[in-house]
Formats: sequence, structure tokens, C-alpha cells
Amino acid sequence: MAEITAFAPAIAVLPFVSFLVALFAGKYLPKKGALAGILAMGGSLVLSLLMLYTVATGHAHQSTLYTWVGGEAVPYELTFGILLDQLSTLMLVIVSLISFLVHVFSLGYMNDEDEGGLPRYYAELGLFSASMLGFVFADNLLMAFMFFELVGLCSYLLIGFWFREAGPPSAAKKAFLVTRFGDYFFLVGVVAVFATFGTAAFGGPGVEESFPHLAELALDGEASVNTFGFAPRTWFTIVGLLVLGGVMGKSAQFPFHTWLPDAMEGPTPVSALIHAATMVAAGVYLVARMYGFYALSPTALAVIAFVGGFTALFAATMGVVKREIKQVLAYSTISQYGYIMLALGGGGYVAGVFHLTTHAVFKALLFLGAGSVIIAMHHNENMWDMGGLKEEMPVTYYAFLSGSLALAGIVPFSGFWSKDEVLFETLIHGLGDSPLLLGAYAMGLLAVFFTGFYTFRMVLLTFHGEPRSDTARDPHGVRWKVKGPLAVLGALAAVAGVINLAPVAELTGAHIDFLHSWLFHGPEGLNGEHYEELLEGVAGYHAAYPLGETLTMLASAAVSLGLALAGAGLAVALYRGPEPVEHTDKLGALKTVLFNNYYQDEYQVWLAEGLTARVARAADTVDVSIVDGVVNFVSSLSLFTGDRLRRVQTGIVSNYAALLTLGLTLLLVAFGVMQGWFL
Amino acid sequence: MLELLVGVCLLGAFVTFALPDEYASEAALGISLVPLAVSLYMYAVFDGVGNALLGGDPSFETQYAWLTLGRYDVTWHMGLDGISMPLVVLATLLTTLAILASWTPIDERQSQFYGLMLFMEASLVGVFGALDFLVWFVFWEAVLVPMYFLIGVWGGARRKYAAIKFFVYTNIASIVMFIGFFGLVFGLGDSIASLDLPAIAQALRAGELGGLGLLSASQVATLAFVAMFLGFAVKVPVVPFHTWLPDAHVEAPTPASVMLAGVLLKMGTYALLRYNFTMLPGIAQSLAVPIALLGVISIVYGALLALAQSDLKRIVAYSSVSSMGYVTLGLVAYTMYGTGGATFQMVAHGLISGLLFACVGVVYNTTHTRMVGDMSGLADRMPVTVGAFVAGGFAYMGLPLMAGFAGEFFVFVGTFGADFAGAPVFTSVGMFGIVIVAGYLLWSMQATLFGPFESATDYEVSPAAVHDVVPLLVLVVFIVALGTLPYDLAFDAILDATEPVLPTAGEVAATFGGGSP
Amino acid sequence: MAVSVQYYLILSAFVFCVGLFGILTRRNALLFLMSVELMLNAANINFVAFSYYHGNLTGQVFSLFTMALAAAEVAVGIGIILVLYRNFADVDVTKATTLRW
Amino acid sequence: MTTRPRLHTSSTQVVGLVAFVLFGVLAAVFLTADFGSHATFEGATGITASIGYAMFNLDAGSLPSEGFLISFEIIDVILLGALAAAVMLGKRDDEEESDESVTMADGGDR
Repeated sequence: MAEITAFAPAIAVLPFVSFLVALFAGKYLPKKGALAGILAMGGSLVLSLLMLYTVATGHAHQSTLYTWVGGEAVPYELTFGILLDQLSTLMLVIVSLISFLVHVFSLGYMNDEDEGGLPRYYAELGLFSASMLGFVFADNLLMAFMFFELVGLCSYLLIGFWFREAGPPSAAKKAFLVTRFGDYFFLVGVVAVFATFGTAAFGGPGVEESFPHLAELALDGEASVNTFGFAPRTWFTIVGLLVLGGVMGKSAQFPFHTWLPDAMEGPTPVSALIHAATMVAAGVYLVARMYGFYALSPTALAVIAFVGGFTALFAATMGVVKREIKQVLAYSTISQYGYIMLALGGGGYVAGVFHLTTHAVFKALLFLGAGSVIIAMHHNENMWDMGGLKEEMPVTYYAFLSGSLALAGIVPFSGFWSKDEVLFETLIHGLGDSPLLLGAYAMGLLAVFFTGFYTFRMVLLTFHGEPRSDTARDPHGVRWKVKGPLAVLGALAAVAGVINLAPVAELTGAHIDFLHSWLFHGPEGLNGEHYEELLEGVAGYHAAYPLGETLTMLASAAVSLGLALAGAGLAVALYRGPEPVEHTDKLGALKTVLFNNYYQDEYQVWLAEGLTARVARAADTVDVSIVDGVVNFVSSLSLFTGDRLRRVQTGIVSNYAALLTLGLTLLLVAFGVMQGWFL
Repeated sequence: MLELLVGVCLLGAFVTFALPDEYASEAALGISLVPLAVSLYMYAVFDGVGNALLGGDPSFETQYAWLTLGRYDVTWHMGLDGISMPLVVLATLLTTLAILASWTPIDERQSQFYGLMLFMEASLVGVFGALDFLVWFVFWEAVLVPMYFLIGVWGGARRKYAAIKFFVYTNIASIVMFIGFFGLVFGLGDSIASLDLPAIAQALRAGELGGLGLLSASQVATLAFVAMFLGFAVKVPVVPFHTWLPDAHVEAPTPASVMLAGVLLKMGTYALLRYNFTMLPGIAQSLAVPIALLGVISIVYGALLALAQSDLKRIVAYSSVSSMGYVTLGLVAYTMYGTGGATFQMVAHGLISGLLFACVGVVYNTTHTRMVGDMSGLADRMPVTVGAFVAGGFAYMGLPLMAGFAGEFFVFVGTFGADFAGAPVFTSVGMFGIVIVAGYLLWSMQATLFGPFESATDYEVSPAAVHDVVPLLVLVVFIVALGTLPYDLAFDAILDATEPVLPTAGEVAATFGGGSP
Repeated sequence: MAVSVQYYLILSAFVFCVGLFGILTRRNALLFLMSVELMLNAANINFVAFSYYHGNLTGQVFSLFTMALAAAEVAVGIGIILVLYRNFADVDVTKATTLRW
Repeated sequence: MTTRPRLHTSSTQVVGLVAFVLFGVLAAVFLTADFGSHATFEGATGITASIGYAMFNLDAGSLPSEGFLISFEIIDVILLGALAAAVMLGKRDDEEESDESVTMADGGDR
């Protein structure tokens, strides 16, 4: 059975082949490459499930596929390899599943709408899936970084898909640039990891030296690594925070979140695939992937938790006032990834992965649902032009509702279980010896209220009430290619929570917290159990239950559910009825601030255009006037002296003769004096 | 073999000179395919071991007595090791592609143009292949002549200014370098009897350098190092000696820009590696901090300058300054990855900047403007060219699995853990270049290639001809291949040749002169 | 008793300096030519004097050659002066400055 | 013509002083030098004949000298060349050009 892992690379190779097929032969194919993509993703999905099964039967796997740079002479080899463990196979399944569904959905969204450039679209989609899958099963940080960057490239290409318009190319540029800024820190981190440990392997079965393990040993004084003059713990924190830069860029965490709402300029299936379920997930996945390293540094964890908690609240407040359906979803994505960061920083490794999983499902669902609505509305995204779509498109409505309930965190939809566990884990660790976490927890908790509010505001405005425009009265119909993926995801969003019903397990004593056990049985050094030991032993995280274990859990769940319901209830109260009105004006000055996203874009644009461009122009002035000026001055100086010196050449024979004579005379006198002729 | 390569190029140059203009372009392409094929064959059968200057066994080595200068024998000594082999392939490849890229823009005096291109190819191969100082120097200076005429005759409006600036600036630099080198030669006194570079390098590393006049051995070494560094820094170019480059690039016809950025700049770093860093490792290490500082300044300052430009060619020209800063930084690190990565980066940057200049050239041929504000939405009209442009842009930004990333990453990994003070800080600051480079390239690509189609000039914009596009695609293929298989294609041989450059403790001490270690 | 060689030399120097004075102070090309002739002949005096001094004929033969050369020089010189006159309508050497700079 | 620098006539006379200075120096040198005794042609006959023989490399002269045949021939050629050159220079240019030779090819003007 173990040999099946030999086919693991095909998970990424299949979509890559579909990329090549669509790129070079897409024009001649019946669906312009879509079928190749669907076929490839189907294959990847099947293979991913096979891998999941293989790992479940206890065959976690690591192997080096290709040595990028290696040999006797090099101090450390740079390799590509695959690491199949509990975490990566789970993620492989999620990514290939959602990518598969997005490919199917695209048939309805792109092909049926007669978009141009379809081969390019499917080629880019294939390349994106390939790089994302490659990133997921990467067995070392360098490979992860490389595929991380390729994912960024595909995101650039897909956001800018409609390149003939002005908006998408600009959004694409912004997305790449902002994430590139984060990736800069990531790259420094990768280089620092190599310089420190000499290896960037994550670990896994059969891996002797992995950098989290070496770091652990170094903290215990059992291994010596080059820490560049810092105390090992300080240095590991620095390295961890550097890598975190890339995570924050890709996962759109404050202050690198600004690119994500703009990225909605891309086709909606792309938004679903990239900006909800997979690419943005790459960032937090990376934290989970090298959790053994972060668990060594309480400072890094606290930063992660705080960034996460703050982003969750911050983005949720902005989502409250948006008019476009995709904008609301964009801010909710940022907010939800904040939760995942909060969980990981708060010591809830399982909770983080759990929320990552459920969020991937329900956010892909919501984006595809929004895509369906947008098809129906003839590409009008303004929610104030919608309304009453419930009757016209029931499948979309119910699927969307399922996703919304999950997003808001209403029991028993999947989002409730995961979000609850996130908050619970943060709370108990905060109540332990890490009071800092309580601040992050408070922000996360407050965000629950806003989440409930904007989610239901969106649902009510889109589907309920009376239609507010002609297109909403007579929407464009959608076909099975759209409805099929929605139905699948709708069902999943409702029930995905069963993979980890931790509270129920706690109450009933039944072992139904599957994800928990799944992640705790990973290979040595890469499993939840090991991470908990590290959190306890090195980072000093302890769980505390002031009300007893069960009661604390119930109280936490009750608080978060109550807040979610309160938010949802407020939304229902405000926007109920056939003709809802805008309430944003009541916010007064705050509304302006929220509509302008707290002026985050403004200051970042200022940083780019006001500051950097100005510095660049100043540098240019210096270069032209001073640096080049010196060069030109030297040249004009020699020209000038040459011009003056040549005047010695009068062209008059008598002058030359006079000079010659004078010279001869002087020479003679000089010789005479020196030789003593005249004595 | 090498003689054959140089000979074919020279002969081809004369033949092309003599041909009438109508046949020159095709003939030059056909002729340039011969050296390309020969160099690829040499690459295939390459069996050099170690560093040619430090007791290695270079491939295709030939040595004949030539003449005697005073007490120094000059021999015709040529050979290729792992450092020069990829550069020779780079030179022949880019020449062929540049000739192909000249078909559209060059419409007068073709036979002279192509003749000069082939003559330049011969000199470039000679520079990379020569193992004797005088032979090397003859080729080194011979490169300037065709480039001077290429800029001065076929260039833009300010071509004379640019050509003279280029020629005079680099030529003065050569003189400074020449003086520095001969300081070393005289300082070595009787321990060498020829101008053979391996002999000189080995004598210097063995600590044979003596004092000269009032100067002690270590002063001679330091002064010679500084003189040679200044001389080569102009060629690289290292900030603040870079100002000839943008002028030359902007005025030069596109194919000449391709050659200038792709190969001529590499001469500077190649010479830095061969002379300064191979011959005087001790001095280099003691001056590591200022050199690394210059490298970092080149990276950041060059990138900032690129950000302020609106002429596409100036943008690429300044970013060349920035990219060559990585090479300087990598060389000074004296680690396997640093020195090897710097050499790899030379090749990678040659391909990538060649690609970008060729793309700008194709755009210019069609729109007759290079200003960013004068056009937009070209992707609509010339998709393949724009595809290559985007690929080149991302390669420049260091996208993984393309050659640029490999080169830059090797340099970063090598430099971060280097021995000199503050190495991690220098590396981190230098790495910020990858953000700025993304900034200006994405900005200029967005402004020119995407959005609704507009053009400020009245020319009809249509897809480029096949012979214009072929060089772009060939370069993209090479870049991706080199980025995916760096070790097997080049890095293996490069590391083999750069490893001996890393000095032992004894050799570090020895460079300061004063007796054997 | 032969005349001491010093006196020949003084004579030669004197003739030479007279020629030189002409060149330095005159602007007429014809006077230039004459002055040059004087200087050449000063050299001839030296040749002959030293031929006598060394008891060797070479100096005397050489002075013959010098005269021949002087003739050639005058021939060409007068030709140039003719052209000069035709172009500038003058034989003033300071006026023919078009080759300068 | 007007912009070109000219020499002041008065200063040209002053320059002549240099010639006098040179003469003074030369005279000083010659008079202070010691030439010692010298060989002469005393007792020799046929000096002029010997010059003639020397010019044609004939060994019949009674006084020592080198052969000058080659120099003689070279001088011959030079004289011939000078003659030709003088004729060429002296020849007036083509008649039809002569009256419109206001501006010369070398830029000179009248």
C-alpha cells in the first residue's frame, strides 16, 4: 500500500499538464481546456483521497523527488520533496476538491457567458492548482516558498484576467506587490533558516534533521546552530516573525490586507478559488505546517494571536457597510483568516486547522453562490439592486443560506463548531499563564457579533424583500454546472462540523473529535501532541478552566453563539421587510471611515506613490545632477583645459621658432651649469 | 576549439563587411549559428576540472609562445573552466538572438552593423577564454570598438554623447585597472617570468608579492586591489560609476542594448572574480564591508532610480545596475553559494536582461515610442510579445523556477551566513531590491501592456513578425530551463570552478605579501 | 699656424644667430627663406671647420649635400610662397593661419 | 579674419633678442671649451679631387673619407622631387577656376 505514495507527485503534475494542454491546445478543444482541467482536478482529487487513506492507515510519507542543487561541494542541499502527513493530505483534499468544483462552476460562469480568452483562463487556473498543491505537499521551506511565489504569480494573472479594462490590471499589480512585500520578509526568513540550521526540512518520517527539531534541540542546548550572536530563543523569534511576514501578506492580515478586496476584480470563480479557499489559506497553512517552530517562541505566538484577533475585528467592521456582495465576502474572508491566526497563536493548533477546513468549504460556497447571483444579475454586484432572489433561484438561496449560517457561526452549522473551538482554545490559554491572549480573545469575540450582522445583512438584501431592479425581477437563469457545485458545498458547509465535534465529545464522552485524533496521530514531531508538549514546556501555555472544564466550554460556546445571534438578529431587525432602507447614515462620521476602509489604502498608496516615488525622484535628481554631474564636470573640465592649452599653438612660425630658441638656450645654459663649462 | 570559435567570428565579421547590405542580415545569422553550434558542442563535451587560474585543468586549453616583453613571456593561452564556459555560451547565444532581433530595426548600413556584431562576438569569446593577461587585455579593449560604433552610428538622438561617454569612461577605467595589475606584476618581481594569469594568481596566493619602491607588499596589494576594483567597477557598473550605462542603453539600438546588458556587463564581474577576488582574497576579505556596502547601495539605489524613470529602456538599464549589485554582494561573501551564486547570477541576468531589452525593442519597433505614458493595452494587439514581456518581467522579479530566482537565492543564502561583519544585515537590506524591482516592473507593465488599448503615436500596432518573436521565446525557454535545472545545467560546473577561489587561512595571510606562508 | 677652431665656431654661431634673428622678427616669407639659408650655411661652416679639424673629408662632402638640400628647399619654399601669395595675396607668414586649431 | 589673434609688431622685434642671447651663450660655450690639438690637411694634396672620389665610392683619393654614392643618389632624387614640386606649386591652377577662387577649398579667403 505504501507504494501508492509514488503517485503523489501526480497530484500537482496533473493540473500542470492541464495548464500545458490549455495553453497550447486550448483553442482547439471543445470547451477551451475546461474539460482537461476538470479531468486533471478530478484525478488529483481521487489521488488526494487515496493519499488521505494511505496516511490514515499509518503510512505517513516523506521522500525527496528532485535535488535542485546538491552534490559534495555544496554546504547544504536544496531539494524538492513531498511530505504526506495528516495535515498535508487533509489540505490536499480540500484544495483539490474546491479546485475541482471551481473548474466545474467555471463552465457555467465563463463558458456559458461567452467570455474571451478561455484557454488562458483554464491554463492559469491549472497552473494555480498545480502550484497550490505543490505548496501543500512541500517538504521544506524553500520549496514551499517557491510554490508560494508561483501561487502569487497565478493570482496576479487571474486577477488581471480581464486585462483590457483599467481596474483588473491595477488590482493585480496591487495584489502581487503587497504580497511581495510580505514575501520579502518570508524570503529573508528562508535564507535565515538555511543560514541557521543548514536545512529547511519540515520533518516527517525518516527525516533526521528538520529545522523545528534542531531549534528545539538548540533551545535545550543539545545542538549548536549559528544564531548570529543572539540568544537562540530571540533569534528563533526573529526568524519566525520574518516568515510570518509572508504569511500575513498571503493571508491578508493587517496591515497587508488591502489587496484582497481589490482582488475581487477577477472573475468570481477565481475569487472563490484563490481569495477564499486556497491561496489565502496558504499563509495560515504555512504556520500550521511549521507549528513546531512557532511553538518554541511565545513572543511569535502572541504576535500571531494579536494580529489574528485584531484583523478579525477590524475586517468585520468594514464588512458591515459594503454595498457589493463580493466586497462583503472579501472582508469576511480577511476576518475569518484572522480567526485562524488567532487560533494558531492562541495555542489551538487543531482549532486552527479545523476552522481552515470549514472556512474553505463555506467561503468557497459563498463565493460561488455570489457568482451565481452575479450571473443572474447580469454582472451587477450591488446588493441594493437585488432583493427577492429567493423565489427565482432557490438552490442558490438555500446553499447560500447554509454557507451564511456557517459563516455567522450558528449552531449546528460547521462554522459554529470551528469558531467556537478557536475562541475556546484562546480563552483557556489566556486564562492560563498568558493574559496577553485575553486581549486577542476579546477582539475575536467582538468580531463574532459583527460577523453575524454583516452576514445576515447580505443575505437579507440579496435574497429577501422585493426586487429593487429590473434585472432582479427577471434574473438570468443558471444551469447545473453552477448549481451542482453549490449543492455539494452547501451540504458540506452544513455538516462539515462533524469532523470535530469537540464539545459534544466532551459532554458525551464519545470519541467523535475525529480531526483532533487525526492530527494528534501525525508522524513524530509533526503531530498535535508534540505541539502541545512544546506549548506547555517551551512557550509556557497552560490551559485553565475557572468554571471547570465542561462548564467553561459551555459558557464560551454560549457567549459566542449569543453574540452571533445578536448580530444576526440586529441585521434581521434592520433589513427585514419588502423594502429595506440604508441604515449606514446613522453611523455618522464612522460611516465615512468605514467606507474608506479606515484609510488603509490611502496610507499605503501614499507609502508607494507619495514616499517611495518621491524618494525615487529625489534619487534620480541626485543621480543626474550630482553623480552624473561629476562625470560630466570632469569631461567638460578636460575639454575646457584642452581648449585653453591649444592656444599655445598659434600657427605662427616665428613663435615656434622663438620657443625653440629659448628652449635651446635654456638647455645649453643648464648643461653648461651642470657640467661646469663656464668655470 | 576556442581559436576556431574566435576565428569563425572574425572571419564572419570580415565576410559580412564585404557583403552588400541586402544579404547581410541573413548571412550574419547563418554565420553566427556556427559559433553557437560550436559553443554548444563545447558545452556538451566540456570536461574542465577546477578553476583555470588556481591549478585546475581547463577544457580546450591551448598555449603557444607568442612574444616576449622585457623579461616577461607572453603566450597565447586560452582555456575554459566552469566559470567561463557558461559565459561563452551566453555570449554566442545572445549574439545570434541579437542579430535576429536586428532584422526589423536596422535598415541602413546592414553589412557594417552585422560585421561589428560578429566582431564583438569574437572579442567577447576571447575575453572569457583568455588565460594570459595580454591576450585577455587585447580582447577586453577590442570589445569597446564595435560597441562604440554600434551606439555612435545606429543610435538615437544623443548617440554621439552616449558613445563617447561609454568609450572614454570604460577606457579610463581600463587604464586604472592596467596600472593596478602591473603594480602586482612588478611587485611579484622574479617569482614570475610570464604574464600568464594562472602563474600570477598562484604566485600571489602563495604570498610571493614583495614591496615596490617605498610601498610594502601589503600596501601594493591593497592599492592594486583598489585600482583594479575601480577599473572593473565601471564596467559592472557599481554605483557611483554607473552613469554611462543608462545613456548608452537609451541611445544604443536594441540589439546593441541586448549585448551590452547581456554580455558586456558580465565582463566586469567576470574580471572582478578572476582578478580581485581570485588573486587577492585576503585584501578582498579585509575590504568586505565597504564592497558589500557598494553592492547593497547599487541594488537599492539602482532600483530606486529605475522607479523614477518613464523610458522603458532606462528602467531596464537601471535595474541592470541593481541586479549586478547582487553579483558584487555574492562575490564578496566568499562562500560556496555566494561566489557560485554570483557567477550563476551573471548568466541568469544576461539572459533575463537580454530578454527584457529585446521585448522593449519589439515594442518600440511597432509603436515607435518607449515612454510608459505613451501607450497602453498592448496585450490586446501583440499577445505573444506581451506574454514574453510578462515572463521576462517576472523572471527579473525573481520568480521561482526561473533563472533569476536561482541566482538571487544562491547569492542570498551565500551572503547571509558570510564571515564579514554585518553580513545578515547587508543581505537583508539588499534583498529589499526584490520588492522595488517588483514595484517598477509591475507598474510599467500595467501601464503599457494592460488596460484599454491606446497609443500616442500613429503607427499601426500589430503582432510582431516571427523573426522578432523567436528570440524572445528562445530566451524564455532558456530562462525557465536554467531556473528549473540550475545545478545540472550550470551550477555544478560553476561550483567546481569557484570552490578553489575560497581562500584557506594561509592564503588569506599570504595575500598581504611578505614571504611564503 | 692654423686658425683655432673656436673662431670658426664663433663665426658659425654668429651667422646662425643672424638667420635666427631674421626668422624671429620678420614676417615676409621671402626673408624667411633667406634666413633659413643663412642658418644652413652656418651649419656648413661647422662641417667644413670640423672636417679640417679632424683631417677627414666627410664633413666637406656633407656640406655639399647640405647645399643641394638647401637648393631643393628653396625650390619648394618659393613654390609654397607663390601659392601663399595666390591664396592670401600676401607673403606675410602670420596671415596663413587656416590650418590652426 | 578679424577674430584671429595677431602678434603686435613691436613685440616681434623684442623676440629677436632671444637670438642675441643664444649667440651669447654659444660664444661663451665655445670660448671656454678646450679643443686641444687637431689634425689638419697639412701636406695633403688634391683635396677637391678626393671629395670627388668619395662621392662616387672610388678609392683613389689621398685623404680618408667614407663612400657617399648612396647619399648622392638620394640627394639626386630629392632634388628631382623638389624640382617637380616647385613646378607643380608654381603652376597656376586651371584658368577657369582662377577668377572665382575667392574662397579656397581649405577655407582660406581673400
